[in-house]
Amino acid sequence: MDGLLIPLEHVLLVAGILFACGLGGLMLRRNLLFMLMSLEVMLNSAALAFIAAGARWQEADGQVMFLLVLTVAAAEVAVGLGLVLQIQRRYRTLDMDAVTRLQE
Amino acid sequence: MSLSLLIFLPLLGGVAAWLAERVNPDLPRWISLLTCLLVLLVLTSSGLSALADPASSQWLLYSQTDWIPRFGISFELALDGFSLLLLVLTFVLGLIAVAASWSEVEERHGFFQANLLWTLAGVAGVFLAMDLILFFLFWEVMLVPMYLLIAIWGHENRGYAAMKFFIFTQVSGLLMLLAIVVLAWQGAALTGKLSFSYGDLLGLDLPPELAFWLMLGFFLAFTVKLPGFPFHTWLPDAHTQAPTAGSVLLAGILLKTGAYGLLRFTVPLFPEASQTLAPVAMLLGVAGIIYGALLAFAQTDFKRLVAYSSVSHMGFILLGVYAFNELALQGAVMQMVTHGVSTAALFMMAGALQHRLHTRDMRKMGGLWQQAPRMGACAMFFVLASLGLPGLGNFVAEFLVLLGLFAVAPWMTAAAAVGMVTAAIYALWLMQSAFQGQPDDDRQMADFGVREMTTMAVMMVALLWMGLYPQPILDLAAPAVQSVSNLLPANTLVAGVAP
Amino acid sequence: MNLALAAIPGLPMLSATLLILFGRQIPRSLGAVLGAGSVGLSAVLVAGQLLAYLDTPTVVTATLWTWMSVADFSAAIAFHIDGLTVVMMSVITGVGFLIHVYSVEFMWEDESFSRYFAYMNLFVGSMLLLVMADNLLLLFLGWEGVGMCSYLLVGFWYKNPANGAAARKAFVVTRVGDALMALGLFVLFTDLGTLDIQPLLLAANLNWEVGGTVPVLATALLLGGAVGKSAQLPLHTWLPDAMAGPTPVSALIHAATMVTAGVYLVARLHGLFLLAPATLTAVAWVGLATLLLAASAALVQQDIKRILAYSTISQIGYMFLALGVGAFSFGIFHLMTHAFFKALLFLGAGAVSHCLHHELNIFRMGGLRTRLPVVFLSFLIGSAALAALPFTAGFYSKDGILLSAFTAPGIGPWLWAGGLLGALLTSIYSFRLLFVAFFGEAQTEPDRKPGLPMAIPLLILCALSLLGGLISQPLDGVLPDAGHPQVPHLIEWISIGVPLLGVAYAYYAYIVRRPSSSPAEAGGDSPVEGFLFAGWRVDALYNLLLVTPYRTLARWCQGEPIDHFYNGVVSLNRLCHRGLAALQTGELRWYATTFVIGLIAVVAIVLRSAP
Amino acid sequence: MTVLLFYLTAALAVFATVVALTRANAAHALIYLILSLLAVAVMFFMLGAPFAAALEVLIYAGAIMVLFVFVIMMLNLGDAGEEQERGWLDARLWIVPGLLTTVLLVEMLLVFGESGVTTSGHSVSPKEVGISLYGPYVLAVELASMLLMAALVGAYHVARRFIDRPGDI
Repeated sequence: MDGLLIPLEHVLLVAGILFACGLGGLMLRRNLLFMLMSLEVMLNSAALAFIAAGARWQEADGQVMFLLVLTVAAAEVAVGLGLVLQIQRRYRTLDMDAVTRLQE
Repeated sequence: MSLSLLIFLPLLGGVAAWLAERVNPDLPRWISLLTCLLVLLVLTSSGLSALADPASSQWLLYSQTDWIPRFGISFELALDGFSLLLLVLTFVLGLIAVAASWSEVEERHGFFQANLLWTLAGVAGVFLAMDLILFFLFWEVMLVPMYLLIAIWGHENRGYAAMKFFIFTQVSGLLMLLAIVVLAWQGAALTGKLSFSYGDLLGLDLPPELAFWLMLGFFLAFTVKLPGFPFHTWLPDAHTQAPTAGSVLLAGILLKTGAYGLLRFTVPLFPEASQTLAPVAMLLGVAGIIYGALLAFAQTDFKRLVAYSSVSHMGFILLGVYAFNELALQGAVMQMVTHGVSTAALFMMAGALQHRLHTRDMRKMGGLWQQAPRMGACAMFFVLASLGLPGLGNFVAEFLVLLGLFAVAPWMTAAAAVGMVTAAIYALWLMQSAFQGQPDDDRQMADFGVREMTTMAVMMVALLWMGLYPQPILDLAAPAVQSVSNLLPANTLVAGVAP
Repeated sequence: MNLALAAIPGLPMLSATLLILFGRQIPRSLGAVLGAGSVGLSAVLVAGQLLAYLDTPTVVTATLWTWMSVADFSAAIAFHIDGLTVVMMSVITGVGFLIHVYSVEFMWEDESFSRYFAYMNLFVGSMLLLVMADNLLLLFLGWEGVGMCSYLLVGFWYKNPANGAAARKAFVVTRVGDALMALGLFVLFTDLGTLDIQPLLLAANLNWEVGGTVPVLATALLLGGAVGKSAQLPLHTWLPDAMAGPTPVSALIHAATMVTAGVYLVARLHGLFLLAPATLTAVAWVGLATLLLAASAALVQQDIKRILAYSTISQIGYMFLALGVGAFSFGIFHLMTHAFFKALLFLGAGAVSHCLHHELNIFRMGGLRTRLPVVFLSFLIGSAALAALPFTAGFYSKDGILLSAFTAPGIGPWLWAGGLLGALLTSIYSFRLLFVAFFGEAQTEPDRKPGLPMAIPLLILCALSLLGGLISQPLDGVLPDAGHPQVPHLIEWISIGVPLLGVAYAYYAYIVRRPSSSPAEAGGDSPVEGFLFAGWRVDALYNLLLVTPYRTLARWCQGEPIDHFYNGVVSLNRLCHRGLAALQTGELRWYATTFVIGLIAVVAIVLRSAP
Repeated sequence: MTVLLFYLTAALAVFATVVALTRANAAHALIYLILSLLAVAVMFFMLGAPFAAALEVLIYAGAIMVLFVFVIMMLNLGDAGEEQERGWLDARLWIVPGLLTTVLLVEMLLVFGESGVTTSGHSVSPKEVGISLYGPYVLAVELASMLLMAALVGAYHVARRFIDRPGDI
């Protein structure tokens, strides 16, 4: 079936709003779990932008890029969740403000 | 050819000494001893033959090889009487430094001797390089091994001292690099040819404002190295913490590179600008003389006292260079050589004392003459030299400086003459607190042995010779000195013209 | 000829070098032979010069080598021997030899016997260089050389820190004068273009106006040097303390030779001083003030050597007085006679302390007249000469000085009266010493008598002190001849009589009314005596004005105040570094926030640049 | 009509995301997130990318979110964690992130501008995607596979001790 004729800016706007939401969540939340979710949202918004671009020029590249984003997201979540477990075990909290060992 | 040999021999010798430690820990010092001797041999033989048959009117020996032609940088070396003098001083003191470190260094002999020789190579390069970029390169080459000497084999507070030494020299050196690049750039704008060669940059018709700032860049680099008041504060720390051989090299030669730079580069490249600065420079010189003497008197650390006395003596060089007449300039050259010898000897003395007593604190000494009369006699000799006793080299230097200066700046001379008194105060105080007074009967201390007495005797003879018959040295330096003093005919009006 | 001349200072110096190098290996007797013998040989050579000069008074010059020659300046190691030099050389080697011989016994038991002779020889050599020098730079070499030897010998017994302090004081105070003298040399060279003495005098005569600024400045600076070396006001304070050295050293350096170098300098350069009348007058006044101050201080001292030290200062004051009024030859004459009788007195004092368990306080001696007859004879003759009793050596020279002072235009009578007062004080203190130490009851028993090496020099010096006045110095043509001053007979009689008056007073005060108990150790029961005992408290004044401030300043600066500035730079850097490091909190959310801020900024820039 | 549906889906996606990121309970948040992802998948489909939409549902909403669910289960945060989370969602903390994101959004709006172009309206079939993937993008595929491999090993390594001794919690 054919796709819709939607102004590109509108799709990009949606992607932008989603990205902003993810970013806001990243800054707002202290829980590592939610930070990871925020990252997922941001990656997803980027994927949306790619798809929109692919749809605009009717090229496969957009979806290829979506696939790559998907891979990155999967990899990131796998490692990130591993870290979540490890941090919870070690510090008994997921509060990232309490875990400031990065400083050293 | 022989000129680059003077630089590469110690460089290679250093590598050899480093590697030789694996074979035998005693080998490195023999290698550096031989290297120094070999260089001295090359130096004297080529120097003597060149004196008989100079390469050009200005240089005894000259060599030039392209290096980075695109930027007008070449491997340009030249030797005249002045640099020959300083090179001989360098390698004689190099020998003495090797002797001083003979039994003092306890670990990493090879790397120590390597650094020693690399420092010498850097210094030799500084005294020979006639391309400003090459000069700067050697300026840095001598800095790094000296930093390592202090930082690795120094005393209790070595890290701080080495870092201070490095930062002071490096910051001022960068100013000089900036000045060099701008100068060459300006030279290219004026002559249409980019060149860093000393000969090409001499006598450029620079805008006075720019010339002044460029001159300041050079001046600061050399005055920090000299060191002139108030840029001297790295010196007491570096001297105090350095191992004996390091102190000897630092006081004997490295400080002289500053004086050499002033005489060879700052003044000839920017004569008028230097003249503008002369009153300030002289004031710094006088301040250094008196301030150094005062602080020397205030110290309780043997090496620190000697270090401050160096600050005081270097004030005379500043005065001599900026008086712009032949007498004072000759005095400054003499001061470079004699101070090199006398202070090196005092640092050896300090090193020997520290090696034996494990302290440099003069409050814990006293009455050492009783246990070590030979040491006491040597100390007395060099202390007297340091306070400028006539008949020893330092007097000739200080007298000529002041004599030349008097015609130009009588009041400065009067102020500097105060230094004669203050020098006596600290020098005799050193003698009193270390060697005189009530001896501590429980203390066992070995007197100087044959090796130490030999080096001391060499330096004593040198000082006596320079004090009683300095004419050969004066003659050797005369062409270079005259070419500087002739730059400013208006200011060279000294006596001799009785109306 | 050159070699013979060079050997005069060269022999003692060679011997000094040998003694320094091998002094510990060779036996004492050899050291003594080397030490005294080299000076003796020098004395023989000097005698040859003296005889030659007396025979035909010609100036002998010899250039050994060019010392330094730069631009217009050149100085040579060269000698110039004329009448004045010959006189000085004779005094130095003659008296010097006697003192060396004396020292052999005096120092025999000292552990540093050879070091002592090395220093003494070095001193004699330097002193000879000083007087033989043909140019002022070589003179300056000798000048500083004797200063160094004085330092070494005053602090000879280095284990006592007080001796070291005295030695340093001697060197530093004279060094003040030396610095002034060096400046004087600079003025001379800058103005006249040479430092060779004869051409210098010639050029000065040609180019200088009498009383001009430059002559006055130059001579005033030279006077500064002379004042320092000759222990005149205001740089006299080092000499009393310099008595810390062995007594023969005091005899040689601080009585006979080195301290008179200032007198020699002024006499040698009298041509310059005559062109600067203001300086010459200042010389006279300095001499007068010094002689009165020192003589009054000598009145109350108890240490035999301190009495003699103040007496030396006072006597050199007389010489300066003579120079100041233009009676140069009388100045040099007094220099010579003073060398005889003061060396005699010092050697006598040395003999006393040598035989008396190192006792130096005259109030703990007493009755030595019968116990040490040779020493008594020495002191008798020496004191008589010092007090200028008629027909002693001191009489001729001092009488000449006083009468010359009287004839000086304008201020003459004042100078004469002051000198006379000084003469009165001189006779009182010298006979006070004699009467207290050698008459009355014995306080301390001597444990030995001086041997031949000590007695013979004493006796020779006795003879010289008695008859030295008859020597006529070959100074014609070198110094302007003052002739015998013409004064009213009354003045002459008064000048002769006053010292006798002083002796009589001393007899009354210290023999007839012999004080029952010795005065307090700190000297003086009354404030006036205390003031005089402390040498008019000049030392305290200098301590307050110079020494303490310098020490305080040094203490303040000890930690290197300049470094505070560099440390400030370092602190500033560190502060900035801390500020930057504080950004690295390690909080992920903070990083995210800064990341967003950066993103916003970048997008904003993109927006601005590409609208 | 379908266009309206698209905007409705977009609104749903934004709404679900906002709600998801402001929940205190992680499990609830996750449900909303899945909703958001499904909405995005619908948008993909409407934009003519059925393959991407399918993958979005399968991998994103399916596999990745299930991973989240497992972890939340393993952590077993409970009510105390939820209370704590609520405390962290204080209104004052919203100000700075809100402000910043708003600014960013406005900037993005300015960047996008009003170009007037629309999407093509044609779909791109999975076949084209596959040809592209194994044609010009083969290197990227290899890289992606390596990334996944690394992530696998990394995740295993990081979480291993936790997995070894789950009784630690």
